[in-house]
Amino acid sequence: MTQSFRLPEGGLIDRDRRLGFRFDGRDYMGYAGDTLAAALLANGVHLVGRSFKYHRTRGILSAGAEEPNALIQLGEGARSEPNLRATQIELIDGLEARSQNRWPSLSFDIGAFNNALSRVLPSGFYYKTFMWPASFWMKYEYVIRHAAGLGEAPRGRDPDHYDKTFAHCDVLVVGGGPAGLAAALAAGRAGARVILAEQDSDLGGSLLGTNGTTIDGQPAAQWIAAARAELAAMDQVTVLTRTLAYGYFDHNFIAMVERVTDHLGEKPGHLPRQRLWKLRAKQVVLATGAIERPLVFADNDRPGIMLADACRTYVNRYAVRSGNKAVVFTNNDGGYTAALDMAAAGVNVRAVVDLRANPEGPATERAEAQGLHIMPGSAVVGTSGEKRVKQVRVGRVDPGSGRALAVSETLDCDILAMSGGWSPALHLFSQSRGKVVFDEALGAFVPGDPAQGAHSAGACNGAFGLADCLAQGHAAGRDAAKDAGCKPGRDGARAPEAENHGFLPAQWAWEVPSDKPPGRGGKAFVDFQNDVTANDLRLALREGYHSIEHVKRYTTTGMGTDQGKTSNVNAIGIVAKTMGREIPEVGVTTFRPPYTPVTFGIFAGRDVDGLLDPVRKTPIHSWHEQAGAAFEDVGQWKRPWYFPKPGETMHQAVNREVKAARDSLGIMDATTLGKIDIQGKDTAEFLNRVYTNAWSKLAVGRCRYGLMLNEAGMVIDDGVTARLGENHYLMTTTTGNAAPVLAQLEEFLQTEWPDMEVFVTSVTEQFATVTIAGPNAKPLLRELAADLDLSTEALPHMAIAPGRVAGIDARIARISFTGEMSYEINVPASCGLALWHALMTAGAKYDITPYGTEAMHVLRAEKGFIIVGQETDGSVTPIDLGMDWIVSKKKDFIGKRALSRPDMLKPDRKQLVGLLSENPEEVLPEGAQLVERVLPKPPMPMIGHVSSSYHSPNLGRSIALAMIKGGQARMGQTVLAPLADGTTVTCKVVSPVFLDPEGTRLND
Amino acid sequence: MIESYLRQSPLAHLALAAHGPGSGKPAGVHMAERPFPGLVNLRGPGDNANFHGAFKAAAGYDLPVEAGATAGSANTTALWLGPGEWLILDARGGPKSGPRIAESLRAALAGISAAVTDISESRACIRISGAKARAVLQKGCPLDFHPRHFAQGQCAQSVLARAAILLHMTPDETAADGPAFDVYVARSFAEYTWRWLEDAAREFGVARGER
Amino acid sequence: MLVIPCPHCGPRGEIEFSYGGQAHIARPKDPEKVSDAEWADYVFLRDNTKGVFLERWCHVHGCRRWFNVARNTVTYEILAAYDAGAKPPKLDYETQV
Amino acid sequence: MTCPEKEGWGTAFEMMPRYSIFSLIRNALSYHEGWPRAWRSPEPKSSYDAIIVGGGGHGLATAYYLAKNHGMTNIAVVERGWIGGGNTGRNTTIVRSNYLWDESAALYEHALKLWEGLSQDLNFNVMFSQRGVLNLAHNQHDLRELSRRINANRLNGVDSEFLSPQEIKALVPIMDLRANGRYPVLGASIQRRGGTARHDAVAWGYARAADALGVDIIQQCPVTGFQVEDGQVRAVETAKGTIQARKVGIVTAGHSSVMAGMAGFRLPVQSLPLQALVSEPIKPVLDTVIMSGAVHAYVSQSDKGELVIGAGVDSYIGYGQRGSLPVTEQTLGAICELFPMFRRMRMLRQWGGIVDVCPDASPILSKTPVGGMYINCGWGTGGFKATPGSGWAFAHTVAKDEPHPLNAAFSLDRFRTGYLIDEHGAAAVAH
Ligand SMILES: Cc1cc2nc3c(=O)[nH]c(=O)nc-3n(C[C@H](O)[C@H](O)[C@H](O)COP(=O)(O)OP(=O)(O)OC[C@H]3O[C@@H](n4cnc5c(N)ncnc54)[C@H](O)[C@@H]3O)c2cc1C
Ligand SMILES: NC(=O)c1ccc[n+]([C@@H]2O[C@H](COP(=O)([O-])OP(=O)(O)OC[C@H]3O[C@@H](n4cnc5c(N)ncnc54)[C@H](O)[C@@H]3O)[C@@H](O)[C@H]2O)c1
Ligand SMILES: Cc1cc2nc3c(=O)[nH]c(=O)nc-3n(C[C@H](O)[C@H](O)[C@H](O)COP(=O)(O)O)c2cc1C
Ligand SMILES: [Zn+2]
Repeated sequence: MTQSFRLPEGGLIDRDRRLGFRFDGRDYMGYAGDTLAAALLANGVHLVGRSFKYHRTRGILSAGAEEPNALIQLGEGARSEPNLRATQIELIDGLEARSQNRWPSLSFDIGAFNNALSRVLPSGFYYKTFMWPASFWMKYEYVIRHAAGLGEAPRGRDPDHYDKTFAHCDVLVVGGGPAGLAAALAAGRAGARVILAEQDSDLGGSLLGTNGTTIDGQPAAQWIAAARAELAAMDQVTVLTRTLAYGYFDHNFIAMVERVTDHLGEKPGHLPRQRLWKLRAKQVVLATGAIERPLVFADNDRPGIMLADACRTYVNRYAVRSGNKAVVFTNNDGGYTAALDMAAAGVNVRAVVDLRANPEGPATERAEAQGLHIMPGSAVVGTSGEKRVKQVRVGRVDPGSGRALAVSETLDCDILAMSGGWSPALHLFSQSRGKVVFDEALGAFVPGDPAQGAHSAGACNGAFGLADCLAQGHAAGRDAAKDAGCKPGRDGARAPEAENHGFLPAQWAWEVPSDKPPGRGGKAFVDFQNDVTANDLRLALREGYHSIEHVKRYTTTGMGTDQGKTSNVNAIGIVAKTMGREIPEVGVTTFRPPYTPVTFGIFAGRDVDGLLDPVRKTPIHSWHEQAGAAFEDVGQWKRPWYFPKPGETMHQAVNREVKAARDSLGIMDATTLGKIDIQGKDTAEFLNRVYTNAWSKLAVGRCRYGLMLNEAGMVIDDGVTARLGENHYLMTTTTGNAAPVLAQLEEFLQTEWPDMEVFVTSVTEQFATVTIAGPNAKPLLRELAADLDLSTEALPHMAIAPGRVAGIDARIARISFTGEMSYEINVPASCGLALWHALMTAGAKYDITPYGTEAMHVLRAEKGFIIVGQETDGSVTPIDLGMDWIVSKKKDFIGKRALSRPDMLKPDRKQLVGLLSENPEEVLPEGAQLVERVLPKPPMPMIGHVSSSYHSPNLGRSIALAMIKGGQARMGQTVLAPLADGTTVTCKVVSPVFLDPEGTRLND
Repeated sequence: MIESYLRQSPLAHLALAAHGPGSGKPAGVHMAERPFPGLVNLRGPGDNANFHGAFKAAAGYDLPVEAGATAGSANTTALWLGPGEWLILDARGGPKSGPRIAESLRAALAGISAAVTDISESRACIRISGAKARAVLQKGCPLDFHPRHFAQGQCAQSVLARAAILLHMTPDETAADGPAFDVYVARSFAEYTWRWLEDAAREFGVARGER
Repeated sequence: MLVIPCPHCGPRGEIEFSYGGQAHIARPKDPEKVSDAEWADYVFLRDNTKGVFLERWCHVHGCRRWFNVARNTVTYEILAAYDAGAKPPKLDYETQV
Repeated sequence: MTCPEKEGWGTAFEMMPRYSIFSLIRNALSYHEGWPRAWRSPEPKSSYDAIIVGGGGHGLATAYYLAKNHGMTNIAVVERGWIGGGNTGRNTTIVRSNYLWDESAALYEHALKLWEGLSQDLNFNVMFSQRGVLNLAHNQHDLRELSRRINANRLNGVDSEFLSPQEIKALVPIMDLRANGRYPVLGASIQRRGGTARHDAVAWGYARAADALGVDIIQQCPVTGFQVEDGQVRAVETAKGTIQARKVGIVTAGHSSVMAGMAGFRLPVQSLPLQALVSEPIKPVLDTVIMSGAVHAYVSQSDKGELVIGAGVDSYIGYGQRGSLPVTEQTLGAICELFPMFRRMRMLRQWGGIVDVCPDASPILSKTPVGGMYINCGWGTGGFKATPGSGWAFAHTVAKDEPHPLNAAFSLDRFRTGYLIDEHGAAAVAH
């Protein structure tokens, strides 16, 4: 199709680069520099979408970020993306675009039936119905859900990647229009580190949409080019185009998103698609411009009804006529500029309908001089045309009643350009907690005092004349640099000069006078995307939803993907008028990030897939991998869970590992256990305070088990601590708690007991730790540590000694978490793999068997040893665990006081016991709940739960540990475990120590 | 018995052979593991002259006391980690260097309430250098790497993506084609950190091996 | 992300720190002497001030020191940072919230 | 359109006509000009039998059940801003009752039963959608905890099932169960009766129903102090003057400590920022609620089509009603990992609430040291689902001056005695 609405010359497009694209299955052409919206308009396409609720036909309203209507589904499959604004999609060759929220097609949409029903579907109708019969709601909901939503989610894993970065600067300038450019120049010349962020593909802002503007005597385009060049030459200045500052957070922290490759036809693989900038700015200059407002009148939503300034931008920037015959409808002087530029581009401007009884202002005068047909004191009271506006009806406004009188004229047209005034884009300012104030003359909210280091300049600050914008931008840039600590430069002294034209005078009417009573005739839309009409707002007020926040939520005004950029102020105005209040009394709804929607992917950045979260590996990890270990996640660590041999099930592997450790020799990588080096003369006393038991008498070379509580008396960690020297200890913690325990020790030392001479240092990663367990542990060690005296006299149970194992400097501790004779060998981490190899080689004769965490769990459960986090859950005291023996009565320790609170002494607290199921083959599920009696139906009072449960190959039956109310008094009794599958397991309460209660296996 | 070739540096298993950035263009970033540095954690009374005196007597230089400052001799460098905490670093390292430094410091500080802990084995050291080194670190680390804020010889502890790091901008390398940073990270995070940095550097072109 | 002024390292990003709740809560000297209610207060009860609040932070990914901060819990502005154990600076606690 | 002032907005008391499809059609004929106010906006009387401070869901429900179940109709709800503007209006609307501890399960299950008939009871469609809630397990520890909770739920009469990865895949085809090995999905619990509800409608529905029973709902009226004599509450001081009250129920969520401070007692509660966000609306892709405590990500799709996503709390006290960026990064990182196709979705809006968190992550519904004063707080990150049950039990507490058995365990006293209901410790997530 030809670009029949493309002007033969002009615009900022690159006519040498023709680009083909497809919309709803049809092929079109455009130029580089076009947005999709511009290219569609160039091809005469106005109907591009359907509204959210009534599925009304919708066209292109704006030329920028504020677009509520022209929402497009871009791309296919996994790269498909819904709800993109056609006004911001940069055209690339081969672009695939679809309209959305219609079925089967855009021009014939079944959903449009809603429009016929719209009388019974006012705001909030769903709160009032679908309640009968009660059981039908889920069916109604199904229909509602499928009617709602706009575009479609992409299908499949996103093939693109994203990036993020921190950044710092002295001055961030948001917006690359005249105000922002002037600010960046001034700040840059003052020597500040400047970042200029502009969401558009190019600098210039609204200047790009003008014609004949001059700055400092040069055409605007030249001035922009010079500014761009000067900024590029300053190495302290970074200009980021295609970069949206989307959120302004605390302490001048600004989040921005840069579109790196979206606009490229070929996407280089090494570049991310988009990048999140997490920027800390000392000062921020907001130069974000302003957004034109539509006018609210009957049937103001048809394709072809556009913002006046957008029509102007399409002409000047994209060399596109939006139509052939235009009517302009305005309430301010600014609307005439659009009329003039359109006329100059060959559009037949049928009339300028002006709400003002006495149109005046410089642009108005020029239009008069040009002989445009002006209809003062008039209003558009209705339109017609299904897929494109065809006619507008104009009525005269009766100054007395404020009502429009009967239609005075009906005008044919294919474009209705409207201007209802301007709203400064103060979204970021408000996000920064700055208060906004209402400016009566401008009929708009403007920034009040900033709450952070922010300066507003230009149109977003209520300055609409170009000279004012430049002056404010210049001053803001200079002041921001100064506030950021930079010395003012000499050559930055002067602001660029230009002429000043605003859009005033204007006459505010939040809803255009109509010739019909409210609610009759066509729908007067306020929020185009969500189909909210002026009448919906009145309905909400009538029903008692008086707060503007209630109005918003009841009608959904401003809640669409555009967040009400074009509609919010009109809505507030209508609410104020209806309630007879002043606009400031009504107030604004809260501005929230993002300014325009931002991709989820940027928040993940490159922290996806393998880089999602660190995978911590021990120095022996590669061996485990080669051995085919199955791994278990413990915190960020990967720990071998079990080592299946070919063809083995998990159950078989674990049984084999468990048996090996009891019968001959098992070997385990225990490197992940937390290790804390503690030095200083007060260490023993310190341990007294952090552990429940006493530490003063521990001899050098000996180890002791300890329990740690929180101040609520609950068990939080356990482990063995060794005394290495007079004032030197090595504490071990559970794998998961290594970091929190270290942090807590450090906290107590710094804040509670600063006078203690104790130093704690993490050495978890300094050592590789290998445990060998079983009757052949000692023979193996004897072989590899010939110099070491392993006799029980020299190295008894719970002792530690330095030595060399396989030629490696080591610390050898004889401690046991399995109940077997076992040694924990600590060597420098870099030697861990070598040690492992040496042990495996020398241990072959004992059929040395690597075992994983699962076998370790079985081994310790056979002995009734607890695992913190499995038997405990933050509500368990040492007494509950039957570990009174480790709780000192004499000294104070963290958590001690809590143990004497009334509820800690109750006999029905849950206590640790062993459980044997009646059927020895039956392994209770972990997490099974226990009852005394099974009732026919719930609720059934529960007395506890199974915390650990395994098949014990050594006992040849199942065993379990459980926490049961008053458990210690229930020894020998029967309890029942009703399972989810309806069966019940009968079990006997027994001691939690199933194997070798005397501990003879620990001895030679 | 244990031969030093059996020692595994934290990144040894990745078999990081030197290679260029590919596609013929110059690498924006160079990355290399620096294996076996000697690292000793020193804690002591930062406000005690005896302590400082004893250190100086042993090391031949004063402990730095400003945030992020470093000081050193030909043999070792002291990095300020916090009030009363330093890292004594022998970048050339070697398997015994950590224990050796620790031993001599312990001897020198006998009788002073201080703690000396060899942590050489517990950290990996990744050197990242080149014109884009700053940009790569900036992706994951909230510090400001502008030369005005992070100068040669300076050190800082911070985070890089989801790992805790100690950064040292090495003073010895001349910034012919960009600055050089040593990134110290817990051994078990080494592979993650390496892969993360390599991925971050991809858009600039990465060469493995030092310049 | 807040900027927390570490008294030792200078201003750093929030993600380098961990939060420690209200400052100036001392552990009872002799826990056995306090009542259950007083113990519960010590363990569980903290001010939850709307306005200027004295709180603890630890520079975990920096110098690892605990210190105190006076922060407005509504605006999140930080008015002061000072060493653990030191007395809070004189501040206008009535600042508007 | 007539001028509302002349109509005397907020003064007249009129009969509440029932909402139904018929009333909708009837009103359509008169251009919807005949709808009455959903609730009045009266000036406060000089005295009430009871004043409920806080017009969130819990406060409004309390007032409704006080009137409905206990015949107390000379009561008022006093709200600082607009009703439902606190956490009620800013939560991710997940409703479930599959809590671990007996006390919690009983209270939340009572709430769930009330949810099941709430639209009809209130004659206001709260769009309670029983689409099922999944809690994911990512490691062996999670699985063990899940199993413990499922078993406890079933014995407490709370529906709860285990889903294998295959069953999850069938229910939520767009989820990546491998999640690249870091957070593999090893199983899930599902409560099929759980789901979501339309948050605003809950506040409005209770307000309308309470108003119809004579309750005065007074908005834009911050409470600034209490008059307490001889340990007994006498009056409430507000921006609209002092109002006498025989009883006062405080239901102010994030501001509970501030209220308690005015009344002269303290609470073991911290007010933390909790954030949520929504995507742009899309056609249905997710038919259940997905929760992962391990990665702090919660997602469902609203009836309007947007993905509603909840995050974790910021660690520090904050009354700012906004969350910080690092938390958003963490949450959306997790969501993108579980749902790789969502990487291309876009965030439309993010916001925050102020959640009142107890040390044991369980609420307080209790008498206070002040006679005639009662407190309902500590719901933290998960109280929306409890709204009907909370109001129901709290109304009992206020009316009878003693807790109902359902909330007896949730006393202020538990911190002294040690009888905590530790949903934190039990690793149960609380959304
Ligand atoms: C982001 C987020 C997500 C959540 N997600 C879930 C979820 O998925 N599921 C779930 O069950 N829960 C969730 N919650 C928690 C849930 O929202 C709350 O627990 C619940 O809504 C609390 O209701 P409420 O009525 O007690 O409090 P609110 O709704 O906060 O009401 C308290 C009211 O007290 C008023 N008030 C305060 N001070 C005064 C004063 N001085 N005078 C008068 N009035 C005053 C406030 O203005 C407010 O309206 C979430 C919370 C947040 C913030
Ligand atoms: N008819 C009138 O009277 C009228 C009305 C409005 C504007 N104007 C003219 O418009 C100009 C205003 O200049 P200005 O510089 O203040 O505004 P501008 O509109 O020229 O520039 C603002 C720039 O900020 C960018 N921006 C906005 N939000 C952003 C964000 N969050 N992140 C990144 N970029 C963002 C926009 O894309 C735009 O380029 C003047 O020339 C003025 O005369 C005139
Ligand atoms: C479940 C839920 C869904 C929401 N959906 C939308 C939405 O579709 N569009 C929108 O703009 N805001 C949506 N919001 C957010 C509200 O606009 C608003 O941000 C939130 O209620 C907090 O209020 P505040 O931002 O005014 O402080 C939603 C909020 C909730 C709780
Ligand atoms: Zn610090």
